[in-house]
Amino acid sequence: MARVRLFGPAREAAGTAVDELPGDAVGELLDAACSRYGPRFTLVLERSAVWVNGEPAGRDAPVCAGDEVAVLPPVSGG
Amino acid sequence: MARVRLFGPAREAAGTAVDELPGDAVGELLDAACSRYGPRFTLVLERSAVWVNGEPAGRDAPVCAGDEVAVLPPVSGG
Amino acid sequence: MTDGALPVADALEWAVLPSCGAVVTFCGTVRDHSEGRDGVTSLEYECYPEHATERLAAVAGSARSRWPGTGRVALLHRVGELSLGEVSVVVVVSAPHRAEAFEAARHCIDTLKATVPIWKREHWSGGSDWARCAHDLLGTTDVP
Amino acid sequence: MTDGALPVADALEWAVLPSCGAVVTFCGTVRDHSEGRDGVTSLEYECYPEHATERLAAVAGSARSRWPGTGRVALLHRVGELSLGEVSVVVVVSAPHRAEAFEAARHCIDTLKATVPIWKREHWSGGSDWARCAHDLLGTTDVP
Repeated sequence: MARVRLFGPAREAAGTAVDELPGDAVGELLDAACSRYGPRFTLVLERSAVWVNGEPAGRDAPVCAGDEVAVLPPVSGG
Repeated sequence: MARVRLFGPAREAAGTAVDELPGDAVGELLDAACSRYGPRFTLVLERSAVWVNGEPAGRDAPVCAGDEVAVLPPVSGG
Repeated sequence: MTDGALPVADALEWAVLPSCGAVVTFCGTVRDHSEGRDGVTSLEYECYPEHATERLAAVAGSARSRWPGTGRVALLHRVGELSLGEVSVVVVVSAPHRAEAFEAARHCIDTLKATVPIWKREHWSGGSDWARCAHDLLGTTDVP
Repeated sequence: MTDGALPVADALEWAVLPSCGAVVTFCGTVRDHSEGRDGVTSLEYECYPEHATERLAAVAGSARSRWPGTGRVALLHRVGELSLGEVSVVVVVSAPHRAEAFEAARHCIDTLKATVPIWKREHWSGGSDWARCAHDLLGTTDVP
Protein backbone atom coordinates (compact mmCIF):
# COMPACT_ATOMS: atom_id res chain seq x y z
CA MET A 1 0.00 0.00 0.00
CA ALA A 2 1.33 3.45 -0.95
CA ARG A 3 0.32 6.73 0.58
CA VAL A 4 -1.76 8.93 -1.75
CA ARG A 5 -1.96 12.71 -1.46
CA LEU A 6 -4.77 14.61 -3.20
CA PHE A 7 -4.83 18.35 -3.79
CA GLY A 8 -7.26 21.06 -4.84
CA PRO A 9 -10.00 19.80 -7.17
CA ALA A 10 -8.69 16.21 -6.83
CA ARG A 11 -8.97 16.38 -3.05
CA GLU A 12 -12.48 17.78 -3.36
CA ALA A 13 -13.61 15.16 -5.88
CA ALA A 14 -12.11 12.34 -3.78
CA GLY A 15 -13.49 13.69 -0.53
CA THR A 16 -10.16 13.15 1.18
CA ALA A 17 -6.69 14.72 1.19
CA VAL A 18 -4.77 11.56 2.02
CA ASP A 19 -5.38 7.83 1.57
CA GLU A 20 -3.69 4.43 1.30
CA LEU A 21 -4.21 2.55 -1.97
CA PRO A 22 -3.00 -0.78 -3.37
CA GLY A 23 -0.97 -1.22 -6.57
CA ASP A 24 2.58 -2.12 -7.68
CA ALA A 25 2.66 0.56 -10.38
CA VAL A 26 1.30 4.12 -10.61
CA GLY A 27 -1.35 3.01 -13.14
CA GLU A 28 -2.74 0.30 -10.88
CA LEU A 29 -2.89 2.65 -7.96
CA LEU A 30 -4.70 5.32 -10.00
CA ASP A 31 -7.20 2.76 -11.25
CA ALA A 32 -7.88 1.80 -7.63
CA ALA A 33 -8.36 5.52 -6.87
CA CYS A 34 -10.89 5.90 -9.69
CA SER A 35 -12.89 2.90 -8.47
CA ARG A 36 -12.89 4.20 -4.93
CA TYR A 37 -13.68 7.88 -5.66
CA GLY A 38 -15.90 7.66 -8.74
CA PRO A 39 -16.28 9.39 -12.13
CA ARG A 40 -15.88 12.99 -10.93
CA PHE A 41 -12.41 12.13 -9.62
CA THR A 42 -11.61 10.28 -12.87
CA LEU A 43 -12.33 13.46 -14.83
CA VAL A 44 -10.05 15.53 -12.61
CA LEU A 45 -7.34 12.87 -12.81
CA GLU A 46 -7.32 13.05 -16.60
CA ARG A 47 -6.05 16.63 -16.41
CA SER A 48 -3.70 16.09 -13.47
CA ALA A 49 0.00 15.47 -13.11
CA VAL A 50 1.12 12.58 -10.92
CA TRP A 51 4.26 12.61 -8.81
CA VAL A 52 5.93 9.85 -6.87
CA ASN A 53 7.98 11.21 -3.97
CA GLY A 54 8.02 14.66 -5.54
CA GLU A 55 9.03 13.62 -9.07
CA PRO A 56 6.76 13.29 -12.12
CA ALA A 57 5.93 9.65 -12.84
CA GLY A 58 4.10 7.79 -15.63
CA ARG A 59 1.61 4.94 -15.23
CA ASP A 60 4.36 2.32 -15.53
CA ALA A 61 6.47 3.67 -12.69
CA PRO A 62 6.78 1.17 -9.84
CA VAL A 63 5.30 2.01 -6.45
CA CYS A 64 6.59 0.56 -3.20
CA ALA A 65 5.27 0.66 0.33
CA GLY A 66 6.33 3.96 1.83
CA ASP A 67 6.18 5.82 -1.50
CA GLU A 68 4.05 8.93 -1.69
CA VAL A 69 1.93 9.27 -4.83
CA ALA A 70 0.43 12.76 -5.37
CA VAL A 71 -2.37 13.77 -7.72
CA LEU A 72 -1.80 17.39 -8.82
CA PRO A 73 -4.55 19.07 -10.87
CA PRO A 74 -3.70 22.14 -12.97
CA VAL A 75 -2.14 24.71 -10.64
CA SER A 76 -3.27 28.25 -9.92
CA GLY A 77 -0.73 29.85 -7.62
CA GLY A 78 0.28 33.47 -7.93
CA MET B 1 17.17 90.82 -19.99
CA ALA B 2 15.87 87.27 -19.51
CA ARG B 3 16.51 85.05 -16.54
CA VAL B 4 18.86 82.13 -17.28
CA ARG B 5 18.88 78.86 -15.32
CA LEU B 6 21.83 76.50 -15.58
CA PHE B 7 21.85 72.88 -14.42
CA GLY B 8 24.30 70.07 -13.78
CA PRO B 9 27.42 70.27 -15.94
CA ALA B 10 26.21 73.60 -17.44
CA ARG B 11 25.91 75.12 -13.99
CA GLU B 12 29.35 73.86 -13.09
CA ALA B 13 30.95 75.13 -16.29
CA ALA B 14 29.26 78.54 -15.95
CA GLY B 15 30.06 78.83 -12.25
CA THR B 16 26.52 79.95 -11.52
CA ALA B 17 23.03 78.43 -11.35
CA VAL B 18 21.12 81.56 -12.32
CA ASP B 19 21.95 84.70 -14.28
CA GLU B 20 20.45 87.57 -16.31
CA LEU B 21 21.55 87.83 -19.94
CA PRO B 22 20.69 90.13 -22.85
CA GLY B 23 19.19 89.03 -26.17
CA ASP B 24 15.90 89.21 -28.11
CA ALA B 25 16.13 85.59 -29.29
CA VAL B 26 17.39 82.38 -27.72
CA GLY B 27 20.45 82.33 -30.01
CA GLU B 28 21.58 85.83 -29.03
CA LEU B 29 21.17 85.02 -25.37
CA LEU B 30 23.15 81.78 -25.70
CA ASP B 31 25.94 83.63 -27.56
CA ALA B 32 26.06 86.11 -24.69
CA ALA B 33 26.27 83.13 -22.29
CA CYS B 34 29.20 81.62 -24.20
CA SER B 35 31.09 84.93 -24.14
CA ARG B 36 30.50 85.34 -20.46
CA TYR B 37 31.26 81.77 -19.32
CA GLY B 38 33.94 80.68 -21.80
CA PRO B 39 34.79 77.64 -23.94
CA ARG B 40 34.05 74.93 -21.37
CA PHE B 41 30.48 76.14 -21.14
CA THR B 42 30.27 76.34 -24.94
CA LEU B 43 31.16 72.64 -25.15
CA VAL B 44 28.48 71.69 -22.63
CA LEU B 45 25.93 73.88 -24.42
CA GLU B 46 26.49 72.03 -27.70
CA ARG B 47 25.10 68.86 -26.12
CA SER B 48 22.34 70.58 -24.15
CA ALA B 49 18.63 71.15 -24.68
CA VAL B 50 17.31 74.69 -24.22
CA TRP B 51 13.87 75.45 -22.82
CA VAL B 52 12.02 78.74 -22.61
CA ASN B 53 9.49 78.72 -19.75
CA GLY B 54 9.57 74.94 -19.61
CA GLU B 55 9.16 74.27 -23.35
CA PRO B 56 11.89 73.30 -25.83
CA ALA B 57 12.95 76.27 -27.95
CA GLY B 58 15.26 76.75 -30.96
CA ARG B 59 17.79 79.57 -31.50
CA ASP B 60 15.21 81.67 -33.35
CA ALA B 61 12.62 81.64 -30.58
CA PRO B 62 11.96 85.17 -29.22
CA VAL B 63 12.87 85.95 -25.64
CA CYS B 64 11.15 88.69 -23.60
CA ALA B 65 11.91 90.20 -20.24
CA GLY B 66 10.48 87.84 -17.60
CA ASP B 67 11.08 84.72 -19.69
CA GLU B 68 13.10 81.93 -18.15
CA VAL B 69 15.68 80.30 -20.42
CA ALA B 70 17.10 77.02 -19.14
CA VAL B 71 20.20 75.15 -20.31
CA LEU B 72 19.69 71.41 -19.77
CA PRO B 73 22.64 69.08 -20.39
CA PRO B 74 22.02 65.37 -21.01
CA VAL B 75 20.03 64.05 -18.07
CA SER B 76 20.91 61.22 -15.69
CA GLY B 77 17.96 60.73 -13.36
CA GLY B 78 16.85 57.33 -12.16
CA MET C 1 5.31 29.52 1.88
CA THR C 2 3.51 30.97 4.86
CA ASP C 3 -0.01 31.46 6.17
CA GLY C 4 0.79 34.93 7.53
CA ALA C 5 0.92 38.32 5.83
CA LEU C 6 3.85 38.52 3.41
CA PRO C 7 6.68 40.85 4.54
CA VAL C 8 6.96 42.79 1.27
CA ALA C 9 8.95 45.74 2.63
CA ASP C 10 11.43 43.46 4.43
CA ALA C 11 11.98 41.38 1.29
CA LEU C 12 12.61 44.52 -0.73
CA GLU C 13 15.11 45.87 1.81
CA TRP C 14 16.88 42.50 1.96
CA ALA C 15 17.31 42.52 -1.83
CA VAL C 16 19.30 45.77 -1.90
CA LEU C 17 22.99 45.07 -2.50
CA PRO C 18 25.92 47.47 -3.09
CA SER C 19 26.55 45.84 -6.47
CA CYS C 20 22.93 46.18 -7.64
CA GLY C 21 21.29 49.36 -8.90
CA ALA C 22 17.87 47.89 -9.68
CA VAL C 23 15.26 46.09 -7.58
CA VAL C 24 12.06 44.90 -9.27
CA THR C 25 9.17 43.69 -7.13
CA PHE C 26 6.01 41.94 -8.24
CA CYS C 27 3.07 41.65 -5.84
CA GLY C 28 0.02 39.62 -6.72
CA THR C 29 -3.05 40.94 -4.86
CA VAL C 30 -6.58 39.57 -4.44
CA ARG C 31 -8.75 41.10 -7.18
CA ASP C 32 -12.51 41.61 -7.13
CA HIS C 33 -13.03 39.74 -10.40
CA SER C 34 -11.67 36.79 -12.35
CA GLU C 35 -12.56 35.00 -15.57
CA GLY C 36 -16.38 35.23 -15.71
CA ARG C 37 -16.69 35.82 -11.98
CA ASP C 38 -17.65 39.22 -10.56
CA GLY C 39 -17.77 40.20 -6.91
CA VAL C 40 -14.87 38.03 -5.77
CA THR C 41 -14.61 38.53 -2.00
CA SER C 42 -11.83 36.17 -0.97
CA LEU C 43 -9.45 33.48 -2.14
CA GLU C 44 -8.24 30.32 -0.47
CA TYR C 45 -4.86 28.88 -1.39
CA GLU C 46 -3.63 25.40 -0.61
CA CYS C 47 -0.26 23.90 -1.55
CA TYR C 48 1.69 20.66 -1.43
CA PRO C 49 3.69 21.80 1.55
CA GLU C 50 6.45 19.18 1.31
CA HIS C 51 7.34 20.29 -2.23
CA ALA C 52 6.13 23.86 -2.78
CA THR C 53 9.14 25.45 -1.09
CA GLU C 54 11.66 23.39 -3.06
CA ARG C 55 9.82 24.33 -6.25
CA LEU C 56 9.99 28.02 -5.31
CA ALA C 57 13.73 27.58 -4.79
CA ALA C 58 14.00 25.94 -8.22
CA VAL C 59 12.27 28.98 -9.76
CA ALA C 60 14.85 31.25 -8.14
CA GLY C 61 17.63 28.96 -9.38
CA SER C 62 16.22 29.07 -12.90
CA ALA C 63 16.28 32.88 -12.85
CA ARG C 64 19.87 32.90 -11.57
CA SER C 65 21.07 30.54 -14.27
CA ARG C 66 19.41 32.61 -17.02
CA TRP C 67 20.50 35.99 -15.61
CA PRO C 68 23.82 35.25 -13.90
CA GLY C 69 24.20 38.89 -12.87
CA THR C 70 21.16 38.61 -10.60
CA GLY C 71 21.85 39.76 -7.03
CA ARG C 72 19.12 38.53 -4.72
CA VAL C 73 15.90 36.67 -5.49
CA ALA C 74 13.04 36.38 -2.99
CA LEU C 75 9.88 34.36 -3.71
CA LEU C 76 7.11 34.35 -1.12
CA HIS C 77 3.66 32.80 -1.41
CA ARG C 78 0.84 32.85 1.06
CA VAL C 79 -1.61 30.00 1.78
CA GLY C 80 -4.95 29.99 3.61
CA GLU C 81 -7.75 32.50 3.24
CA LEU C 82 -7.03 35.97 1.80
CA SER C 83 -9.39 38.90 1.50
CA LEU C 84 -9.67 41.53 -1.22
CA GLY C 85 -6.47 43.55 -1.68
CA GLU C 86 -4.25 41.21 0.33
CA VAL C 87 -0.93 40.12 -1.15
CA SER C 88 -0.83 36.46 -2.21
CA VAL C 89 2.60 36.36 -3.84
CA VAL C 90 5.77 38.45 -3.83
CA VAL C 91 8.73 38.25 -6.21
CA VAL C 92 11.75 40.48 -5.58
CA VAL C 93 14.82 40.48 -7.82
CA SER C 94 17.86 42.74 -7.58
CA ALA C 95 20.44 43.09 -10.33
CA PRO C 96 23.14 45.53 -11.41
CA HIS C 97 20.92 46.90 -14.23
CA ARG C 98 17.19 47.27 -14.68
CA ALA C 99 16.76 45.21 -17.86
CA GLU C 100 17.84 41.98 -16.19
CA ALA C 101 15.92 42.77 -12.98
CA PHE C 102 12.68 43.24 -14.96
CA GLU C 103 13.24 40.16 -17.11
CA ALA C 104 14.22 37.91 -14.22
CA ALA C 105 11.24 39.06 -12.10
CA ARG C 106 8.85 38.42 -14.97
CA HIS C 107 10.39 34.99 -15.53
CA CYS C 108 10.01 34.17 -11.82
CA ILE C 109 6.31 34.95 -11.59
CA ASP C 110 5.53 33.23 -14.91
CA THR C 111 7.49 30.13 -13.89
CA LEU C 112 6.07 30.12 -10.37
CA LYS C 113 2.53 30.07 -11.77
CA ALA C 114 3.31 27.07 -13.98
CA THR C 115 5.54 24.97 -11.73
CA VAL C 116 4.72 25.39 -8.03
CA PRO C 117 2.03 23.05 -6.63
CA ILE C 118 -0.50 25.63 -5.38
CA TRP C 119 -4.27 25.72 -5.89
CA LYS C 120 -6.61 28.66 -5.57
CA ARG C 121 -10.29 28.52 -4.68
CA GLU C 122 -12.35 31.64 -5.43
CA HIS C 123 -15.28 32.86 -3.35
CA TRP C 124 -17.46 35.24 -5.34
CA SER C 125 -21.03 36.56 -5.38
CA GLY C 126 -22.17 33.50 -7.34
CA GLY C 127 -20.61 30.84 -5.11
CA SER C 128 -17.18 29.31 -4.74
CA ASP C 129 -15.07 27.10 -6.96
CA TRP C 130 -11.50 26.42 -8.08
CA ALA C 131 -9.86 29.05 -10.27
CA ARG C 132 -10.56 28.68 -13.98
CA CYS C 133 -7.19 30.07 -15.06
CA ALA C 134 -5.22 26.99 -14.02
CA HIS C 135 -2.09 25.68 -15.76
CA ASP C 136 -0.96 22.11 -16.29
CA LEU C 137 1.83 21.59 -13.79
CA LEU C 138 5.21 21.82 -15.53
CA GLY C 139 8.76 21.12 -14.44
CA THR C 140 10.92 24.19 -13.76
CA THR C 141 13.08 23.50 -16.80
CA ASP C 142 10.04 22.99 -19.09
CA VAL C 143 9.09 26.66 -18.96
CA PRO C 144 10.26 28.53 -22.06
CA MET D 1 10.51 64.99 -6.07
CA THR D 2 11.77 65.10 -2.50
CA ASP D 3 15.03 65.36 -0.58
CA GLY D 4 13.87 62.85 2.03
CA ALA D 5 13.88 59.04 2.02
CA LEU D 6 11.36 57.67 -0.49
CA PRO D 7 8.31 55.98 1.09
CA VAL D 8 8.48 52.78 -0.96
CA ALA D 9 6.19 50.67 1.23
CA ASP D 10 3.54 53.41 1.42
CA ALA D 11 3.57 53.85 -2.37
CA LEU D 12 3.17 50.13 -2.85
CA GLU D 13 0.26 49.96 -0.42
CA TRP D 14 -1.38 52.98 -2.04
CA ALA D 15 -1.24 51.27 -5.45
CA VAL D 16 -3.30 48.25 -4.39
CA LEU D 17 -6.84 48.47 -5.81
CA PRO D 18 -9.71 45.95 -5.72
CA SER D 19 -9.74 45.89 -9.53
CA CYS D 20 -5.99 45.22 -9.83
CA GLY D 21 -4.30 41.87 -9.26
CA ALA D 22 -0.74 42.96 -10.06
CA VAL D 23 1.57 45.59 -8.61
CA VAL D 24 5.04 46.03 -10.13
CA THR D 25 7.59 48.17 -8.31
CA PHE D 26 10.96 49.35 -9.57
CA CYS D 27 13.49 50.81 -7.13
CA GLY D 28 16.73 52.34 -8.32
CA THR D 29 19.41 52.09 -5.62
CA VAL D 30 22.87 53.63 -5.31
CA ARG D 31 25.35 51.13 -6.70
CA ASP D 32 29.05 50.83 -5.84
CA HIS D 33 30.16 51.08 -9.46
CA SER D 34 29.24 52.80 -12.70
CA GLU D 35 30.67 53.00 -16.19
CA GLY D 36 34.45 52.86 -15.62
CA ARG D 37 34.16 54.01 -12.01
CA ASP D 38 34.74 51.64 -9.10
CA GLY D 39 34.25 52.37 -5.43
CA VAL D 40 31.31 54.74 -5.84
CA THR D 41 30.44 55.95 -2.34
CA SER D 42 27.63 58.42 -2.92
CA LEU D 43 25.56 60.22 -5.53
CA GLU D 44 24.24 63.74 -5.66
CA TYR D 45 21.10 64.49 -7.63
CA GLU D 46 19.88 67.92 -8.68
CA CYS D 47 16.78 68.72 -10.70
CA TYR D 48 14.97 71.61 -12.36
CA PRO D 49 12.46 71.82 -9.53
CA GLU D 50 9.88 73.98 -11.34
CA HIS D 51 9.51 71.38 -14.11
CA ALA D 52 10.67 67.98 -12.83
CA THR D 53 7.37 67.18 -11.09
CA GLU D 54 5.28 68.05 -14.15
CA ARG D 55 7.56 65.88 -16.26
CA LEU D 56 7.10 62.98 -13.80
CA ALA D 57 3.34 63.48 -14.12
CA ALA D 58 3.68 63.40 -17.92
CA VAL D 59 5.50 60.06 -17.67
CA ALA D 60 2.61 58.65 -15.63
CA GLY D 61 0.15 60.06 -18.19
CA SER D 62 2.08 58.45 -21.02
CA ALA D 63 1.88 55.04 -19.30
CA ARG D 64 -1.86 55.47 -18.71
CA SER D 65 -2.53 56.33 -22.34
CA ARG D 66 -0.55 53.31 -23.58
CA TRP D 67 -1.97 50.88 -21.00
CA PRO D 68 -5.49 52.18 -20.35
CA GLY D 69 -6.17 49.36 -17.88
CA THR D 70 -3.51 50.74 -15.52
CA GLY D 71 -4.79 51.29 -11.98
CA ARG D 72 -2.39 53.51 -10.06
CA VAL D 73 0.96 54.94 -11.06
CA ALA D 74 3.40 56.41 -8.52
CA LEU D 75 6.70 58.03 -9.56
CA LEU D 76 9.03 59.28 -6.84
CA HIS D 77 12.54 60.67 -7.24
CA ARG D 78 14.94 61.83 -4.60
CA VAL D 79 17.36 64.78 -4.86
CA GLY D 80 20.35 65.74 -2.72
CA GLU D 81 23.09 63.42 -1.48
CA LEU D 82 22.46 59.65 -1.32
CA SER D 83 24.75 56.97 0.08
CA LEU D 84 25.34 53.43 -1.09
CA GLY D 85 22.17 51.29 -1.12
CA GLU D 86 19.76 54.21 -0.73
CA VAL D 87 16.76 54.40 -3.05
CA SER D 88 16.95 57.20 -5.62
CA VAL D 89 13.82 56.44 -7.65
CA VAL D 90 10.62 54.46 -7.20
CA VAL D 91 8.09 53.47 -9.86
CA VAL D 92 4.92 51.64 -8.78
CA VAL D 93 2.24 50.54 -11.25
CA SER D 94 -0.87 48.50 -10.51
CA ALA D 95 -3.00 46.86 -13.19
CA PRO D 96 -5.58 44.10 -13.48
CA HIS D 97 -3.00 41.72 -15.01
CA ARG D 98 0.74 41.31 -14.64
CA ALA D 99 1.74 41.77 -18.30
CA GLU D 100 0.52 45.35 -18.42
CA ALA D 101 1.88 46.14 -14.95
CA PHE D 102 5.38 44.97 -15.97
CA GLU D 103 5.28 46.76 -19.33
CA ALA D 104 3.94 50.02 -17.92
CA ALA D 105 6.50 50.04 -15.08
CA ARG D 106 9.34 49.42 -17.52
CA HIS D 107 8.03 52.18 -19.77
CA CYS D 108 7.86 54.58 -16.81
CA ILE D 109 11.45 54.13 -15.67
CA ASP D 110 12.80 54.22 -19.25
CA THR D 111 10.81 57.38 -20.03
CA LEU D 112 11.68 59.00 -16.71
CA LYS D 113 15.38 58.56 -17.41
CA ALA D 114 15.07 60.24 -20.82
CA THR D 115 12.61 63.04 -20.11
CA VAL D 116 12.82 64.32 -16.53
CA PRO D 117 15.35 67.13 -15.92
CA ILE D 118 17.54 65.48 -13.27
CA TRP D 119 21.34 65.31 -13.10
CA LYS D 120 23.50 62.90 -11.14
CA ARG D 121 26.99 63.54 -9.84
CA GLU D 122 29.02 60.52 -8.78
CA HIS D 123 31.54 60.46 -5.94
CA TRP D 124 33.91 57.53 -6.28
CA SER D 125 37.36 56.44 -5.17
CA GLY D 126 38.94 58.38 -8.08
CA GLY D 127 37.14 61.69 -7.55
CA SER D 128 33.76 63.11 -8.43
CA ASP D 129 32.11 64.01 -11.72
CA TRP D 130 28.79 63.99 -13.56
CA ALA D 131 27.42 60.59 -14.58
CA ARG D 132 28.70 59.31 -17.93
CA CYS D 133 25.50 57.46 -18.78
CA ALA D 134 23.51 60.62 -19.56
CA HIS D 135 20.72 60.90 -22.15
CA ASP D 136 19.85 63.81 -24.39
CA LEU D 137 16.71 65.30 -22.86
CA LEU D 138 13.64 64.20 -24.82
CA GLY D 139 9.98 65.17 -24.73
CA THR D 140 7.66 62.64 -23.10
CA THR D 141 6.02 61.82 -26.43
CA ASP D 142 9.39 61.39 -28.19
CA VAL D 143 10.16 58.19 -26.30
CA PRO D 144 9.46 55.08 -28.41
